[in-house]
Amino acid sequence: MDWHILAQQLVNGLTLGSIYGLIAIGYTMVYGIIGMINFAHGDVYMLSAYVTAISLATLFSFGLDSLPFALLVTLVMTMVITAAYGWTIERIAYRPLRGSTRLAPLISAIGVSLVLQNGVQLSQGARTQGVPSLIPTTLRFGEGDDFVQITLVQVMIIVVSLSSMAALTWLIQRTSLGRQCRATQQDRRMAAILGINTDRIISSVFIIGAAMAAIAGVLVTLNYGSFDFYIGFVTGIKAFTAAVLGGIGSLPGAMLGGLILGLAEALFSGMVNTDYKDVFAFSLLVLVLIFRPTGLLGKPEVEKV
Amino acid sequence: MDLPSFPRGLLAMVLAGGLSLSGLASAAETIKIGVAGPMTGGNAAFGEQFWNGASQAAAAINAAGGINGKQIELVKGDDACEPKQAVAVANRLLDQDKVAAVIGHFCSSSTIPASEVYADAGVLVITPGSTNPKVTERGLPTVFRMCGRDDQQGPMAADFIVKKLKAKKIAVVHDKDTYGQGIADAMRARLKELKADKKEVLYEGLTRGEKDFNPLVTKIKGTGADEVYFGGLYNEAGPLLRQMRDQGVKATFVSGDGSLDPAIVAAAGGPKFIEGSYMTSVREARNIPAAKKVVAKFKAAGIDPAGYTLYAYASLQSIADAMKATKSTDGKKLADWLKSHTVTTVLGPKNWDAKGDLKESGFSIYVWDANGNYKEIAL
Amino acid sequence: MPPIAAAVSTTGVRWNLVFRQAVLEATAAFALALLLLGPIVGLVLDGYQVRNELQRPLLIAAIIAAGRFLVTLAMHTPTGQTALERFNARRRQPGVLVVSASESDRQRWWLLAIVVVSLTLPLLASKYWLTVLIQAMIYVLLGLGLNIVVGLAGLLDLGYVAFYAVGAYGLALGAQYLDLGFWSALPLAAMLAALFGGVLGFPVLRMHGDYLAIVTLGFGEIIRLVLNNWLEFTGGPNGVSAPAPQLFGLEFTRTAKDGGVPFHEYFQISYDPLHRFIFIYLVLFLIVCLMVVVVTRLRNMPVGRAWEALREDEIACRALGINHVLVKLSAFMMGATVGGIAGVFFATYQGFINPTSFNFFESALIVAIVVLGGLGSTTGVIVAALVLTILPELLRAFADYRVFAFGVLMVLMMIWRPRGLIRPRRRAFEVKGLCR
Amino acid sequence: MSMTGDPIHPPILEVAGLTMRFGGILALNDVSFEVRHGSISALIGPNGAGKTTVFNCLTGFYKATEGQIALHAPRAAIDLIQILGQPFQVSDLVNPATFASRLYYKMFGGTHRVARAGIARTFQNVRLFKEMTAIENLLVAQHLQLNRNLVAGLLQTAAYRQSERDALERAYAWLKVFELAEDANRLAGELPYGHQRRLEIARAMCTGPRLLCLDEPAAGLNPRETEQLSELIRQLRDEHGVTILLIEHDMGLVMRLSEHIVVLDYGEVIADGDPHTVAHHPAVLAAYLGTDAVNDDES
Repeated sequence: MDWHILAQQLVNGLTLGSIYGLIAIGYTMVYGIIGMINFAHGDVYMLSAYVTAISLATLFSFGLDSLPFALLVTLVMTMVITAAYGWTIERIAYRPLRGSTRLAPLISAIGVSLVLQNGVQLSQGARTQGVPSLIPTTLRFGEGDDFVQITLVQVMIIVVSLSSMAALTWLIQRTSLGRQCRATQQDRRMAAILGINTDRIISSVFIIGAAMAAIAGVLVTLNYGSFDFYIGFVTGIKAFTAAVLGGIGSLPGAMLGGLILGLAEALFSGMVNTDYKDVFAFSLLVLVLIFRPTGLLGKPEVEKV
Repeated sequence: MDLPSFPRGLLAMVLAGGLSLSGLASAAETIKIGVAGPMTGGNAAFGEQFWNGASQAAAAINAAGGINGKQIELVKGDDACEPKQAVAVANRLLDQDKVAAVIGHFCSSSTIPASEVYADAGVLVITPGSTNPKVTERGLPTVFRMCGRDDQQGPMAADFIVKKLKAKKIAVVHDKDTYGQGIADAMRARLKELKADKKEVLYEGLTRGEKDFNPLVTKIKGTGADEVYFGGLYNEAGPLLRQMRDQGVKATFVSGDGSLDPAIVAAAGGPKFIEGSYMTSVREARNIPAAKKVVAKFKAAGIDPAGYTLYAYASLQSIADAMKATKSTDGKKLADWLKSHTVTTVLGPKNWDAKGDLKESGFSIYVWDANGNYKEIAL
Repeated sequence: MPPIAAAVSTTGVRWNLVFRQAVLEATAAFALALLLLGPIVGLVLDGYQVRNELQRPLLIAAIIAAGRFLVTLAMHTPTGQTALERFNARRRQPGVLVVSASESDRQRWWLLAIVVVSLTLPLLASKYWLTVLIQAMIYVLLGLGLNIVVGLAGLLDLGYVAFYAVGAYGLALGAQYLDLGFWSALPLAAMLAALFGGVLGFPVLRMHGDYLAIVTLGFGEIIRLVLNNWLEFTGGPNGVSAPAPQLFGLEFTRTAKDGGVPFHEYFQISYDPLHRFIFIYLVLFLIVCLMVVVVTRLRNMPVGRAWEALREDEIACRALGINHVLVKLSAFMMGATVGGIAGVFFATYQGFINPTSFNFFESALIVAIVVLGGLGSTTGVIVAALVLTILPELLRAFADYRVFAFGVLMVLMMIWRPRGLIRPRRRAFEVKGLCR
Repeated sequence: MSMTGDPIHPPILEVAGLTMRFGGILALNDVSFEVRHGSISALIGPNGAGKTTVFNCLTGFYKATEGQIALHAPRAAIDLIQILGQPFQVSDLVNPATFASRLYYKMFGGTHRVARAGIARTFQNVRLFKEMTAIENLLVAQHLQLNRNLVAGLLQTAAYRQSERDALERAYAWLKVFELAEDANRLAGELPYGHQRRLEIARAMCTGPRLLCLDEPAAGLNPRETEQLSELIRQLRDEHGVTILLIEHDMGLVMRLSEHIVVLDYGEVIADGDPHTVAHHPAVLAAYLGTDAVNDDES
């Protein structure tokens, strides 16, 4: 493979992987704290794509012509509204089930996922929607036919996801909220005894996860320009796979898992075959779990006897 | 075992539902026609088009006095493009709603099992959108289609790519679905006949529902292809095109009727990405003189007659004409009539062969301009 | 308990406080609903513009606020309080019920009644309801199979649809390449599915809980993708036809396809596709009955007890000398076998299959059946399978809102009965002369 | 060691040089001791001394980093390390027989093999099958002794029914021994705590063990229940011929019951002998100093 093709594939893998990583954070944090697979998370990401487009269109219809300002407002709006969805979903569909069987919230989550998908379809219509290409800048490296061309948005995706990741790590490691999160993740009962309002912490985890998915939603919408009410499903499953690959419950694991999955898909498509890239992605997951049962960065489980 | 309260209530509901529904279909002041397709789920956009087209047609026919004095009543049947639902909904349309004919099913994987049910019951079915050859190749007498077949438009694209565009390297991409892979394979078969199969440098499938095709695009770039043929729908064609241009791939994009939809402009993120792409399709419905008035009516009703809308319209017109002429709703009679007569529809005159396929496919090639419009090109 | 509980004295309710609380909660609900629904429901994307439909979210938010207001008020009336208490009390009930042997004997009459009703149903039901019933029965079968894996052995399998697909393709491809009929394909496909279960299960069953879930999900997707991509063998997205079942060589088709004699010609009656469905229904019903008996017996056999013990405490099981991997594997394979059988019936009933029928949503639906039924309860699984397959058909009256309503009901049912509709029952043991 | 030569009470369990590392932490360091056949032995030590780690190594839940554990069965000694499945060695490449045996134990070995060799255990925090009845808990424990033929079970053959009846009777017999017959058809999770403790021991006995390891059997019991328990343990040894090894914090119980005590501190054996010797061993007194545990309990 030529160097420029390889470099291009690496960029493809990194952008795709960053998106997976951002969404995987929502899965991994929720799993870490209440041990449930939040199947509706992919659809929360889908919602954020819609909110992005609606917000941009509304802002432009008011005659706003400063693009950076519009993007900033959109990013904030999307994060707020998506986070509100995350909070509400937890409150309505998951909290009443706490303390029952482990699988009850899973089924509830599938129900929520159906509600979100079909709710959006009913209100926004079924057709594929899009936003115009707002940042058309592309960067080209190389001469003649041997060049690597990437869009500015792709660069943004990588930069923004890595910095959101860093900010989140800071939040979890350094702030009081983060400490409470970690404590609740370790032992919910003990944390509650020590005076931590665990309900509030669980809510904030859903809010953080949804906000991260919102960032992904804004970036994806800007980069690919096209979305429909069904995108949450495909991306959600991949992001969840990434979370498990990296070691579910681990934040750096989510990002690492996302990047590895993204790179694996890009390189496999590039070198072997696009048809079987998902087969490869899932096989990779199975293999990693056979040899490292708790994922790449998950803490090895010492059996508590 | 004491019967829990929930199932008991459910049982009551089932019985009540069954009784009330079976009691309904007695007096036939109206002629019921089923419109089946994906009204929910990932392909709901197409179901919506079916329904819009059929309901406008029904309104027009009813306003003109209906069929032999009877009004048309449409019944919606949702299959969500799931084969298991398709069979259930087909039986429901026949049993519960007692429809006289069916317009429908979009996904070929739904149309194939459902048409068995209709044919078994001797009910006429016209699919406005299933292009898979298998739909009409099974010898079912009452199954028709209002669209072309995959093995008709694929070869046309191959001729165009080889002869007109003088392609040197062709990359073939499909969406691993019945329709998309079908036309891509038909295209390749024709390439072989033209002894141009050596020019094919890539043949791969992408996954429907995804939006990121960058790795595939890079691979296309690596092959140095100057033509990309895509078998699939606009939902994927849009992002694929955009990512090609974003990566600096200049290859000409050629695709089939599944991509020829104004919505591809939004799906790609702007007309500049689609400019210069070619797509094969049945004579573009909106440009056919006969369709002008109908299109205006759609616009007045706030509906964009995109995609399969007018095909559904034409399907209902054909059914209505056959019923008027035969004064019957018997599927066999209707089918015989359709196979021996020409129907004037919004899409122009149509007639069918013995299998139920359209006799003249009427495919032409369209090119997109910089403003996001397309026009037919002379060959 | 909401803070208002403090305002409820033992003698009565201080309504002015309750009222204020209700107004506050309703306002909050209104604001939240507006925030959530405002953009998504109120501003409809139309090309690159939005269309203003803000009256819709306003209306919905007003309804939600009013509902919230009334619920808060109702919760403070005596009736509301008792209802709330009863609701909470039921949620605290233990998960399992132990019934004596005499009581389970009494249930036999109910069973007999149900069997008789089920056998007469096809004569009464229309073709449409019969197809719905057949589908429901297929899901009962799938539910029973997955219940062994999830409900009894406690292994969360999110890729169960893989075995369903193996069974269905076993029949279709068996007929295409090996000229197998329905009856010869049935056991072979079941064995093939079991084999798949064994091969897939062995390396991964050492994994813990939710890792197993994602790996099985991966397997489900892998199988579907391979079926879709392996065009030469499986027909890819174009699918394959599956043969109709035969009754001693008689075919249930209008004209003979596989060299047999059509059923209606043999009996000199006019052709009616209903015959085929009745036949499939009856065979399927017998298989379901057989499966219920098998599952009931399995539960009281050493292997069944080991499954449940494994679900309860894997470590204790190992300390008792039970090879947890092999026991899990047996549950996995048993579940796979049942899934394969269900797949064969699905294929023969549909007459045509392609990979779209075996996506992740199917797996999720089957898991929902098992969980909603009450993990481990056979009766529960049957009820839940009927509910979850018949409900969407009943909801067809809601047209476009059908799947939306289905999702809402799924959430509500879980909140209403988080441990499932039916509590699992265990039989009590009696030994003469040793006890009592 | 001093007791190796005792011809009347040969050792049933020999632990030699047992070392266990968790990452960088040395949990057990060169632990060696023996348990004599038919004895009641105790493993004591301050919190965190590594008692439960020793138990987990003995019963196969942990794979020891180094050391040997041998269980003396009537005919041969069973290497408990081998049957857990060991990593492959380079030397296996030239010796197909050891390679095959390692592969076999890697695929089919594991904790359950230890239990099958004749070691049964209970757990510090009771591990019952909570949503199964008491009697079912005991039936599960007899899994290996039953007719497990699927076909026989599905057809309910006479042999199968007989095997089930026998199992049920054995289970009832054990319930009576532990005075739990009234609870037979109650869910294990709903039993009072003391009953749960006894049920767990009964379940362990149902496997027909040679060596019974009890991990803090008296934890959470009141004095009367503790007294009953010590009677029961003695009865198990005397009437059912099982060797008992227990971990216990209740020094009174340990001193009354056991004939042989091994004291652990910081993962090392600091004393080993009969109760009297151990109680006056200077290292033991030092380890317990400040807690007054030894003196309090002895008074």
